[in-house]
Amino acid sequence: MMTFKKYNSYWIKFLNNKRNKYSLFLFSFFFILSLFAEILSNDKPIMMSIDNELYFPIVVVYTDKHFNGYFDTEADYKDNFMTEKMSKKGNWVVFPPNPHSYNSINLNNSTPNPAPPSQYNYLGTDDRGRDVLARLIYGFRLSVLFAFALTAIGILIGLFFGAIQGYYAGKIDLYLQRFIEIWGSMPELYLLIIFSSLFEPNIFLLIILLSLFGWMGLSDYVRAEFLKGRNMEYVIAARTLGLSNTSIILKHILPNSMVSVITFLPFRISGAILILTSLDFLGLGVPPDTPSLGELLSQGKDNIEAWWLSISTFLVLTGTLLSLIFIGEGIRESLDSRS
Amino acid sequence: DYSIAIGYEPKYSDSFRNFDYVNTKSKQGGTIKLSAFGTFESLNPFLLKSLAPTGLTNLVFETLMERSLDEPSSSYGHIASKYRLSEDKLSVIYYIKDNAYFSNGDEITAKDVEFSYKTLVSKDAHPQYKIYWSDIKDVIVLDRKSIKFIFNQKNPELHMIIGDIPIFSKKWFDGKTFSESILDKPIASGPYIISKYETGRFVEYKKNPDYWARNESTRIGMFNFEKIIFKYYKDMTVALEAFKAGEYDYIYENHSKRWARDYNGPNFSNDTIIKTELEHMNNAGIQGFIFNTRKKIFQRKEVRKAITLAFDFNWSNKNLFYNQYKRCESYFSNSELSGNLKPTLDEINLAKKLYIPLSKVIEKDSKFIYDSSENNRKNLYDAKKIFDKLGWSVKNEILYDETNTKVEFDFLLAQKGFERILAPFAKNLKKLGIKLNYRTIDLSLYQRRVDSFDFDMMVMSYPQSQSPGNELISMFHSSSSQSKGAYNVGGISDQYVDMLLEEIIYSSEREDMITAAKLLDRLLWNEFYMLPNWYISTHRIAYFNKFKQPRNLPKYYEATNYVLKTWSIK
Amino acid sequence: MKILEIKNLSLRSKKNKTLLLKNVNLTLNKGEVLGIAGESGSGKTLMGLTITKLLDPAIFEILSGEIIYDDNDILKCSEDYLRSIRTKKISMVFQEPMLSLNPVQTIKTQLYEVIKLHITKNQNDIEHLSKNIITQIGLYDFDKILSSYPHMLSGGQRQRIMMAIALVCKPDILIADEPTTALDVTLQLQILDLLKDFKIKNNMSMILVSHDLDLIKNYTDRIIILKNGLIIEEGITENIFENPVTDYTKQLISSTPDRIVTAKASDIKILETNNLSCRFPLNNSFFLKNRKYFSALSDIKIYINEGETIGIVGESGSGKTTLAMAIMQLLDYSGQIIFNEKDFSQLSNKDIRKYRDNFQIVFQDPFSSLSPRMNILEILSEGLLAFNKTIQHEELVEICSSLLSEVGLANDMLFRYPHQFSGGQRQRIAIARALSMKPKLIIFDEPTSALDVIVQKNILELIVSLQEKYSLSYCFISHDLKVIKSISHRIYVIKDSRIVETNSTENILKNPQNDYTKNLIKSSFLN
Amino acid sequence: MIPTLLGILFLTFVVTQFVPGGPVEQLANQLTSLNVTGEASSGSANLYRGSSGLSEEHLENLKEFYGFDKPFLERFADLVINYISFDLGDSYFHHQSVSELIISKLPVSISLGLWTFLIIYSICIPLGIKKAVNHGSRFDLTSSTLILIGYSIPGFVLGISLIVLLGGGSFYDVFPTRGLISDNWNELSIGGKVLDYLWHMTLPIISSVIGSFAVMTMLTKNSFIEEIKKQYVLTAKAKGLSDNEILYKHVFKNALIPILTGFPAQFISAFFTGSILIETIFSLDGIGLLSYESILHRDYPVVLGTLFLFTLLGLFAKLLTDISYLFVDPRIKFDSVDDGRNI
Ligand SMILES: Nc1ncnc2c1ncn2[C@@H]1O[C@H](COP(=O)(O)OP(=O)(O)OP(=O)(O)O)[C@@H](O)[C@H]1O
Ligand SMILES: Nc1ncnc2c1ncn2[C@@H]1O[C@H](COP(=O)(O)OP(=O)(O)OP(=O)(O)O)[C@@H](O)[C@H]1O
Ligand SMILES: [Mg+2]
Ligand SMILES: [Mg+2]
Repeated sequence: MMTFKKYNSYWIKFLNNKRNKYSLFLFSFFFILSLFAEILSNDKPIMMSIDNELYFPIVVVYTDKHFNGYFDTEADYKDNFMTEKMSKKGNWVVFPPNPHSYNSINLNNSTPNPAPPSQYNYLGTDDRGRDVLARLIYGFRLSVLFAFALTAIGILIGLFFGAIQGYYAGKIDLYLQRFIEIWGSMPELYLLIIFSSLFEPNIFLLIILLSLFGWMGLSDYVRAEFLKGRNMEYVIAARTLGLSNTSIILKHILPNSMVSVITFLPFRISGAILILTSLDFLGLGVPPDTPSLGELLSQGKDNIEAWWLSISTFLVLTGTLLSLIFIGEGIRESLDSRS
Repeated sequence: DYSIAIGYEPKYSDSFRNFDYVNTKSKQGGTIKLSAFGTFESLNPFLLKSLAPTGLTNLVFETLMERSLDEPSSSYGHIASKYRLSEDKLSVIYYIKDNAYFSNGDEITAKDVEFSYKTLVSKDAHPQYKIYWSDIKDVIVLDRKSIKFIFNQKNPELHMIIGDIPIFSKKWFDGKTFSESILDKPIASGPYIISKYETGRFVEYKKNPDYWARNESTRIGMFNFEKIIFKYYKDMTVALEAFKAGEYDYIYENHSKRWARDYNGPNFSNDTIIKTELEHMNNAGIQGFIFNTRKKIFQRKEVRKAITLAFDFNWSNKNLFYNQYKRCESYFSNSELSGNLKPTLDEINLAKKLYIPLSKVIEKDSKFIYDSSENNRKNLYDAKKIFDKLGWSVKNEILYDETNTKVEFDFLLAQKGFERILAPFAKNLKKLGIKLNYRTIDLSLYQRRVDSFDFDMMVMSYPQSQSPGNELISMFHSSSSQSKGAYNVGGISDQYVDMLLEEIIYSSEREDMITAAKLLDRLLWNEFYMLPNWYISTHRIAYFNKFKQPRNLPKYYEATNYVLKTWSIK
Repeated sequence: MKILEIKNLSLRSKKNKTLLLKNVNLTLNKGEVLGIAGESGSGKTLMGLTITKLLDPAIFEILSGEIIYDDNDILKCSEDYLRSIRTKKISMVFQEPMLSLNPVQTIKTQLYEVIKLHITKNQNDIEHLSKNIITQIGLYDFDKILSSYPHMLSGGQRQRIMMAIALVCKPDILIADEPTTALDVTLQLQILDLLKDFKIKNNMSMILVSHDLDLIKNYTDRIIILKNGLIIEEGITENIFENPVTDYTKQLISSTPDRIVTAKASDIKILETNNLSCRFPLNNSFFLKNRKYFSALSDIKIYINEGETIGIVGESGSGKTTLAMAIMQLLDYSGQIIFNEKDFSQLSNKDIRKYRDNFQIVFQDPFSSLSPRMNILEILSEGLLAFNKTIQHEELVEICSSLLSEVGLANDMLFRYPHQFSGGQRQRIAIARALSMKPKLIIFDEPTSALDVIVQKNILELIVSLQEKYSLSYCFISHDLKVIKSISHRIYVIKDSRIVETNSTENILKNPQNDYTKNLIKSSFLN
Repeated sequence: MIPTLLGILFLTFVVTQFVPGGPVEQLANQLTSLNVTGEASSGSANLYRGSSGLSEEHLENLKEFYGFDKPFLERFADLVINYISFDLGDSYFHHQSVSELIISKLPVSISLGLWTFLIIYSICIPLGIKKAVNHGSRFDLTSSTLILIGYSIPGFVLGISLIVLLGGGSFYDVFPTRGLISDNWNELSIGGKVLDYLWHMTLPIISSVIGSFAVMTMLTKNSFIEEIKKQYVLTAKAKGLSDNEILYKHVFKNALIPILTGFPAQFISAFFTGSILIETIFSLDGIGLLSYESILHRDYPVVLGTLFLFTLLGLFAKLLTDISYLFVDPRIKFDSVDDGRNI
């Protein structure tokens, strides 16, 4: 009850600020939207009628043979074979608003790829003919989820180590610090290469591996704030109340040491979005099909003149980052009892 | 003899005045600036652990013989006045011209040749030389001006290869060991000397005023620029921008997208920069996706064919390559060695002679190359029919073979640029129910997996020369199909191929060699060892409009080399 | 001649719109000392802050009013102008000296800064001036004080530093908010004499906010009495003391602490210290070897019996707080501290934690001992939860609100945060927190310094009744001998880090042995 | 410190042993040129490749060449002994010792690092403070947006756009596209040299700095916001100090700790690791690129050497930060909570 009331008041305080409200709204709007990517952007029609029969390709798999084709695999609805069928008299088809999926290649493009925005590909195509808008939508979803997971883990570990080091100090700090130095100097790339040669890379493995190193910068900040915070008189007062070290850390020092954590939060998220790419070329990244914002950026890098790649990704990234920063500021402010 | 030509009469007589592809009246002097990629850190191009500046080997170091650019495989005496191949073809003696001098004024002697050779095969030098010349057993200085090379075994090309040994002076190192001489300017016999340089930034070559070979027939009309400067860049895009900004004069492009999209701007439209393609007749060999026939799934030719059908080159060429490429239709693309569709009479005769079953000497199965209509649907249908015949079938979007194992394979990739090419291929394969996994991996990892044949499919390129020789063994011979480090990564092992290889290598007449090559091409092709890729028969170059180019193009050449050798200032 | 005039000042908090000052009118004449007394939480501090326009406009809004100084309305003045008069013309001594000093700068920096800003940039002059003022306020160890950081000073020392900073520019007006709460009586006299001096020599006017009615009576010319943000009485000091009009004032004037302690202590020792010594490193060096030390406690031997209250009195800076902290096991010390027959000096921090519910402390500086991001409910319930995880939330709320009302605070304050209280209110929260644990021993370090007499009396009564009920033991550190007298059984006198005298309360008061004690008692009961 | 360094060496060494594919493969690849580097083969004029590619014997020779024939511990012992005598070994692929290599790349790294470092700190801190004071204002909002745009502009896009725009290729010819100094550097006067140097540094520094503002500025801003509400600020105000004096003299030191903490990482990244892209784009040869490339090429001695250097400097920087904590905040102690009753 008490906690609920408390959080409720934080929430109200948070929403009181217009900027917070809009940022949160925009971000969640796009994020939730992206959760429905399959309906928004897909190369399969939502519904169609061929020769007086209704089909729902988006949920049901119809083989090519089903439409009198040759193949036992799913029909390609963007193939000339199917387009002809669909455009026959009496037949109709409803495509999603953006009729491309993240890995569908536009085979009938008249301009070589990467192709600039056109009526077929609203934001153009990437260097292998995939629709940029579709990749943005799917990529945003994946990247954000990935980044959230990675950030959350990183921050938790960072907080944990930083808090222990800063609060207990002395020998614990000394040894942990040494450990971190050694750990941090490990050639991360090599480790990743080793793992990628042992396991088939996938996103969970990536999260685990990256988390092994992702917390290190942060723990220094937390440590510093704890070193400072643990000498405050209210901490001493808490000790006289017989509070255990853990509750002192959690209840007294932590809330007053969140400056750096909250500052870094949005940046860590965006960093995590980008990190996916930097591993691609080592063969550790996710499969090349996987839509991620990072992949789009690196496409942008390889195709500098294809401005629609860089610019659209950049806009999405900036938007995400800005709203995250504002949300972060909002959280900080609403948690700050003094304002 | 004065000239070498392998299997045919040399084009130029012993007393020729100049090569046809030079302009004897070209203007001397002027400067040409070029770009180079990456960095350099030493002035010794022969070391393993060093990066030497671009152009160094060609501009500063001379060889015994000079290759002719408009013949398939000919050399003419340059430092050497003549050579004599022994009767048993197991040794060769080179005689050195009297007027050949190093840049420091010393005369070039047989000792220098010996020294150059021995240094290059020593531990200090890059191991590539040792490998390259592994058929040379020994070298003996006969007298001041003649030197004898002794071979391990008969090798029809080797005496010509020896003609390519770069010659330099012992004084270059000035008492140091070879590997210590990193930043000493080389003392060699070439037309240029290094005049200025700054590691990693630029290198400037200046014409040697006392160049000994100025009036040799192998040099008339060549090396006309007074100064040649290479500037270093680390990023291609930036280098191109710099070119457009006029920071240097000439650029060679090897990327279709850049060529099509990035070569524009004010300087192009007003003809300050000329963008052109130079025709050439270099043997393009074959590039393709090679099947690892050691793997169960690729052991059958039909399967290889079906998968080959799934690749839609025409789409790729149009949508990815701006129609700049031609499809490889042969293992010797763009050359006279390439087999025609139908076998020739000579080929049939050769087959008979070698007891190659005539059922193999048939039309090259390459219809799929020309027709990929309806988004390749026809070809895919053909592929499906092949699978049907094999009893392979699709369940839940996945193709299973007759033993009910999933059909999927991995593509080993070290170059990110190929991902875009594989994406539509994967999509097509998916229609057949085959899953193609591809992912770029780190180069070392890649090499390790290639070495242990741990891959299903990969990109492979077999470049070929105008007169292929020994190297073919390593590429296609059954003996190399299991040896690590050889080029036969697909595991080709076919007794008829082996026979034809021997035929090619040891034929003494070029005509015979060509016939054997054509037949080899036919056999290899019809086995679908590779999914053929593409090649380009021109050099894409752009340059500032201030250079003059000789009237006649050579036939077989590399663009930059050609430009430096024969072009001049307007 | 008027020097400052406040007209119709009304102030409210932006958030919950409660009126904190209501239509305040006030004039201050040149050379006059105006006393402000009143209930704790009545708005005295806020009024002081408004005068120099230091209130955070994000939290408070001024509804109406003018503050006229030098013919200008301060509330409408530019920041530039305000900057030029702050401290130079109108200077302030804040109520909470610990928080008011910059924790990471030495006293020297902070003192020199004002001098540089307002008086002179000449280094010699600066040194001279500061030496003067520092000795005038009774700090003689000049170099040590100047090179100290605020946390290295005792409460009284900090308070005097604040005073020094406020006085060094010889301002026209001094607003002193409880300036002597942490000072013993002799020092108090010294400081007040100093202020008188300033008043006479520089014709300085002064607003003196205090709960100490003796002080108000003896040192002010006029007083106003504030209650709930409203001036309820105003007039010449003598008049008011002789003829108070409102009930509240009457009550205020008449309430003098009587001796209220009645229970007899048992003779079971609950706490005993032997050879207790304590020292502080003077420079915070990274390398342990180079540290220099200052000895704050030497050879202390005290004991407390069950159900007994001991009073500790002594000079400011003599080590009282240090002693309290050592007993609380919050400092490194040497010697023995035996609590309830357990030798604490032998126990690890972890073991001691198990006994923490048995002994509690009320810190001298309540504000900084309250976590800024916890509301009062959390603060009060924390200790309870530490030893009893099973308490239900409703029960906690109940316990905490009854605690609050016992110390005279409304229980709608449960969800407020520490910075939203007045000094006296925070002090009472700290007391409530200590009481919440029902410990066997409580150490009070100046627990009543910010409380008005009425509240103070209530609190003392509360404490005593608890003692009677549960036979608690108290250690009471205070400068206020009246308070000590009213509740303690025995008294220890500390001077210069040693116990100089100890005896039962009556004996000491009647028959002091030590010179310092004699002096103290003499000046304490002037009237 | 020494055990740490040993630990780092050992760990890295072990890791490098386990990485599949080492320098031998790199060289083998170079020798056989198996991987296709361009899009399409354009054919080459001359071709002859000895008899059979790279034989197993050759491979063994290569292994010996790199010393991989010796047992693991022996190699590690050699390494440690060399390091003790300040010999960082020789690169596998460059014809220089590791220390020579590092030294030769220093000018670029120092140039880039120093400027980046200075500019970042000298802009971020005042900006962050200003934003803290005007929190929520339009200034705060726009500057946040701007620095975040800067942060999210990919470095390569910015660098290359700058080159395209100002490098002279397509639009304006204002700045050079590569290098630290002009080719005619030696002929310039002192003033000319300085100008030439600055002229060359402008674009690289802009590109490397733009993205780094955001984090530092936000950190400064947030720590200031945290401090600005404390009571000592009120005292300072009551003293009659101006806002700037309050912020820079009083609040600054209190808010400094998080800013200081970022120092070692910022330092290392500005000087060494952070500039790989910039170095590539502007054709500069710095340590960042060196260490990155050596990792990719499996040039283990260089990997170890650069890592060692980074770590050593990092350790020093960290130690300095720790010491400076004590100067910044006198209340900080490094004593353990559990010994004694202190803290
Ligand atoms: N930030 C705040 N928000 C809301 N109310 C506040 C805030 N600060 C102070 N108050 C309230 O304003 C009233 C007046 O506070 P003020 O500090 O002026 O009291 P005071 O007269 O100085 O009392 P004391 O003698 O206890 O110091 C108190 O009731 C307090 O609770
Ligand atoms: N952390 C510290 N470092 C150095 N000296 C300190 C430290 N804390 C306190 N001191 C010194 O120890 C002495 C005793 O301080 P303590 O706080 O115990 O005094 P006190 O008796 O409580 O005085 P007051 O009545 O003024 O509060 C003082 O002179 C003070 O300067
Ligand atoms: Mg007050
Ligand atoms: Mg005290």
